Amino acid sequence: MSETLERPDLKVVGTRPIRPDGADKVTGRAAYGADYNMPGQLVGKVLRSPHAHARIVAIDTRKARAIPGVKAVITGADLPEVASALHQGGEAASNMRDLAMNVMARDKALYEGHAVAAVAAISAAKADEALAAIEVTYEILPHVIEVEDAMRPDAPVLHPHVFTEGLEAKPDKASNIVKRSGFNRGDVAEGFASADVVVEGRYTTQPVHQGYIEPHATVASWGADGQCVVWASSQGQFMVQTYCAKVLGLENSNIRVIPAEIGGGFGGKTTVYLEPLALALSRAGGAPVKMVMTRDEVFRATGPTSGSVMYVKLGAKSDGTIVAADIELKFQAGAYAGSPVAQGCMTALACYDVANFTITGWDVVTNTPKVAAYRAPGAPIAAFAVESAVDELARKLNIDPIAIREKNAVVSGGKAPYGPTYQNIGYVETLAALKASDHYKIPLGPNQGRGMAVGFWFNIGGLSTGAIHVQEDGSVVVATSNPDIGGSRASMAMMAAETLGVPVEKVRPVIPDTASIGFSMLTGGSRTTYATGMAVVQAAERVVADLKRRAAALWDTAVENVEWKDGVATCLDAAKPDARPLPLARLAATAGRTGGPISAEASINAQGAGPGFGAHLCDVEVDPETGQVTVLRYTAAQDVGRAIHPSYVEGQVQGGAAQGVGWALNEEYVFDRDGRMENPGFLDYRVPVASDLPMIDAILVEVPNPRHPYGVKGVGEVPIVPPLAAVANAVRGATGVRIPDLPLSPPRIMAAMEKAQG
Amino acid sequence: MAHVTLNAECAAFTGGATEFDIAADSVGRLVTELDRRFPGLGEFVEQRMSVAIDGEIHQDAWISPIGPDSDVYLIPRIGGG
Amino acid sequence: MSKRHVTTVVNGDQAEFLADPAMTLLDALRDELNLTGTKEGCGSGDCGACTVILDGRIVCSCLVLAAEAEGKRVETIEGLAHEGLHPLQQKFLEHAALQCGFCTPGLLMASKALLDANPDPTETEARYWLAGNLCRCTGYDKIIRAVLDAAAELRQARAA
Amino acid sequence: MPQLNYLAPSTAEEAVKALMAANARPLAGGTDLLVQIRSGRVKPDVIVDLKGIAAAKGIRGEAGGFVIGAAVSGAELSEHAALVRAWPGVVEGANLIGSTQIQSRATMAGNLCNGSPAADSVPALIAARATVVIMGPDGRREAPVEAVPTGPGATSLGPGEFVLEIRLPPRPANASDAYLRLIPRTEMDIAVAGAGVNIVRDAAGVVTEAHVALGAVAPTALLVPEAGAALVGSKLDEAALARLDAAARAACRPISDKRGTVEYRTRIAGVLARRAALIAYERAGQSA
Repeated sequence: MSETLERPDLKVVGTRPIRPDGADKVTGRAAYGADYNMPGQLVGKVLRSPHAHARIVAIDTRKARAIPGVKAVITGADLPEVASALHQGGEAASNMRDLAMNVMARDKALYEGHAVAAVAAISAAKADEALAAIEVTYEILPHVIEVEDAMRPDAPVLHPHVFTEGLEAKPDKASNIVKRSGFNRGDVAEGFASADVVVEGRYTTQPVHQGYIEPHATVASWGADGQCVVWASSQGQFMVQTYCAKVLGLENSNIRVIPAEIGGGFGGKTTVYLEPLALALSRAGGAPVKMVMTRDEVFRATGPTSGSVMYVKLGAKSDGTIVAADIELKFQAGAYAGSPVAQGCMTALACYDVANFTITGWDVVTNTPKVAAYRAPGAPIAAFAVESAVDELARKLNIDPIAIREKNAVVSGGKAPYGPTYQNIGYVETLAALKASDHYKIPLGPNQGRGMAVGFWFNIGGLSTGAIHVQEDGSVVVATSNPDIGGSRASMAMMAAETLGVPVEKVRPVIPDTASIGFSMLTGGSRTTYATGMAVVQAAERVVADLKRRAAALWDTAVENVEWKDGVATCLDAAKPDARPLPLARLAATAGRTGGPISAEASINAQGAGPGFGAHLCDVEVDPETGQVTVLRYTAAQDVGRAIHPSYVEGQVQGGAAQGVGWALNEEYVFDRDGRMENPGFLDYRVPVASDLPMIDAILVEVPNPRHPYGVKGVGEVPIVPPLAAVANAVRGATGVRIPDLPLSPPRIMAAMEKAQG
Repeated sequence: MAHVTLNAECAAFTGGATEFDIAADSVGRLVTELDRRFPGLGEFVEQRMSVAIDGEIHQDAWISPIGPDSDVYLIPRIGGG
Repeated sequence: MSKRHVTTVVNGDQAEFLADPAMTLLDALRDELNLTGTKEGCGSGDCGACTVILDGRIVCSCLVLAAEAEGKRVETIEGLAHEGLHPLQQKFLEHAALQCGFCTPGLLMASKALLDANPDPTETEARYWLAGNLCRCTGYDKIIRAVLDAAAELRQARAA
Repeated sequence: MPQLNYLAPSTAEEAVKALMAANARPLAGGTDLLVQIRSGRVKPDVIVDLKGIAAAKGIRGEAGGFVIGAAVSGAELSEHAALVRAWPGVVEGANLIGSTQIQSRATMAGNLCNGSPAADSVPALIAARATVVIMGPDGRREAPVEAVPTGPGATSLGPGEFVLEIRLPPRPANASDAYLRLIPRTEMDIAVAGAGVNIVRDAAGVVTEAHVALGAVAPTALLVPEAGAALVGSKLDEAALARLDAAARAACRPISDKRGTVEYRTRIAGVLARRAALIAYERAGQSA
């Protein structure tokens, strides 16, 4: 477990208080997206394309409009034309025109489930009746789903205006290949020539969904005066505001977005699907509109992450030094451009100090739902291929898998493959922690295997606002504009309390709507505790400076003579022996006499977010007669900088590992011949259940990031990067067969074992 | 003079060159100088790139300072899940 | 089709409502009785977020017709705490056994039924009993620890 | 949910009348029916809840065997000690259907009449040589369990007919059964393949009677006489098990779908049949 290094003075950071919003969540009072209603609201529903690729020739809504009780019917024609421009609303820049067309199709339906019309009615039954009465004339087109099929010159082209970027010669023929990216270092040919051993492999993964248990839900009201209110479950209320404004051509200040509790996101709720439609329906229907997705819609119509085909070639010396790497990543983007292949390229070798490499990434549109972010987007996919290949190297050279990672490990001061030098990283420390773990010493039984893999994520900072409001009695409210998915309210209250020197129970965190606090980028990119925490600490520091100024005024002494410690101002002025200490409550009660209410808000662009590293160990047993995999033990070590609330940091590590295990063993989108998803439900889209997993031992390694007042590094995304390969390498150990294709389902393992036995 | 390395995507604007020494004490001034030398590169960097200064990644970094002999890298913007 | 009058006992109190024959118990609880603590995650009995206790047995309330609840006792998350939190609710908080909290109401009701039926479950027994309650945030580790810890506390309280 | 009416008759005759009158479906646990109504796969106008009919409730011993009401849930089966002792395979087949929540509602009769080839409770019932009592416009009739399902989602029940109870035959000494299935996860999945084995052995441990039924490897669950015959006269030595494995695989006519391939289902059917046979044989040795 973790202990607080070098900061024995910390009283709150590093402890495990009960989260301040916990009571509502365990008593059922917390209000999520579907738990909110507005007076007079209508029920909104979406008509979705049954075809994977079709031109929309005509949509006749007359019958639907005529049904009594149906108040609004809209199609793409009712939404404004949006210019093609990049916007930094989510995190990676996204194209607003594509976003608008993904919210509601215009001339073409590009995946089964693509929204083509929407209705609002006085009841769900009337809304269903309206959907059934809409007549859409489709011209069905050939579709393409598998990424290499989509790259072929004769593949059906989704977008006639897409010409591949990043090629030497500018192509003259439209293609599904949106862009080539990548970078290289040194002389790859020379590197391979000098290698004693070379491994080469083709690896594939399937689209997988974030799998949050709460379906998307919203209630939206378009006021008669054009002022809108949106209640939405999302990873960022300001993101919802901005995207609704862009899609509908409104001003941000006319859209007030109230953040509902969010029932899981993992990157999948960093964009909008329903909110712009609910607003447009509300305007047309003259009443608020509530929309809730079915689970079927969540799978068919909201972004999974990319399916991929990857080629990895590694060359190494006999002592294990990797001297050359040639990596090619082909990722599905779904209906519109923008897969995370660039991040896949940048993270593929991020744990390795390799002199010669070339990494190429292809972003390819396919007739599948537009890809959305999924926890360290792109990194788990690339790591599955690279970490499997490194495992093959280790086996060929008969070197311990941890040792070969140590041999090639990046260290602080070393250069990252994507360019800059690393600072204050804790990578080799995670390897050491894994080697020292009890798990690593447990002997394996028959049909059992142990797999190991490592992972990296950048972690980002970005724009955040934090505000501290001292109440009249000296209790404190800390307001931030980041939705709390995994317990961030607790860490905000803890950082505020630590800085103010008051008990954490005295600090109440709140998450106001977009009209009640300064802007923040959304909760994602493992940034919230880092960047929003930094803003909270700065706001708290301004309050402390203000409190010292006020105490000095009350004692009539210079502010330098005031010491603030443990929530009390004490006077150091020898000339004022009778100056009694002034606790926060006293200063709050006399705030009027010393200048007014005690409040501070800090809005920053937090720079210097430190990258995170993780090393995972997984033991499995494989039934030789059926190919079923049982996960016996799982240990995950991760550099977390400094854990503010260790329980929730462990929770991120355990949750990420569990998602990775599901991704490795059972999760995948299955499409039929017509490009329709065959398993849009939790029965046949198999996320791990409680009995599938052992306890997951999270080892928190703390190498503090000096750029944060309490040494914080992002922790949320690293833990999903190693598990795909950790499980795959364990299955390799248990069966003696390398299976380079996910998921490792029993039929696939059985077929591979049979083929190996000849 | 800060040592600046562009990534492959920027090289399309510079005719392939990726390494420069540029006297600029802030990201804003660096971007302005790059745009002066290679028209269009400035906006491209602003929209698509993050700036790593001595190992630290800055996003939307116009006012971030650059040291006299800083090591500067332009890398694709990083999103998260 | 005319609506059907349904009389039940919810969390110990008499509750009457008019239900369309096709309405599920889940929709009745949320839309007719405004008890929104029970959640819908899938509508097909595969996620457990809608778990309530019907005449002593946990069920997916999305797969029970409201009409079938006539004359039956329904226990939902809103009724779990009596003069302070139930030990399970307290242990879920102490162990940080929830992150987003959307699966928590269903998991708490399933855990209560587990401990009523088996006061001293093993880790494996708890994991198989709770296999019908999906959680995507926690990886289940802290949930199982919280359930076993609450079981121990309840056993001590009974022994005292 | 579409427009629908709900009836809760208190006698079998009333239920038959209700089922005859309109496009109606019987409801016991509802864990399949309500999912199919919500997804639009079936569109009944009337739902006839059987849980009000006394004869459809409860488990009773009769002439050495058991009579299980159609409305008895999997949870109730597992709480009936005498039934569990006599038919552990039948009970574990029913108890593998879905989660604990589903177990509180799902019934064997519902599982049978849903007509899924992968129904978990059906192979063990067939191996047990169970029969069903069917009520209908022409009164009461009894049929072997395997006569009910006729293909994916289809049964041989006529208009107005429904299953009132399931009957398990008397058990001789040294008899027991077992059910195993293959699913990718450890819970919550539909069987990729399933095998139910019922064995009677003599005092010396020689198998005198054996029945084997397979699930998810044909349009309906299959009784495989050759597989049972492969065990008779043996003490489940390797040769007998190899014959069982081969006979099971030979009977398979599976499809490839999102849950499994033809090759995989066929191979696994043999593996599960062998393993289930060993468990049933072991249990038969212990049963008084």
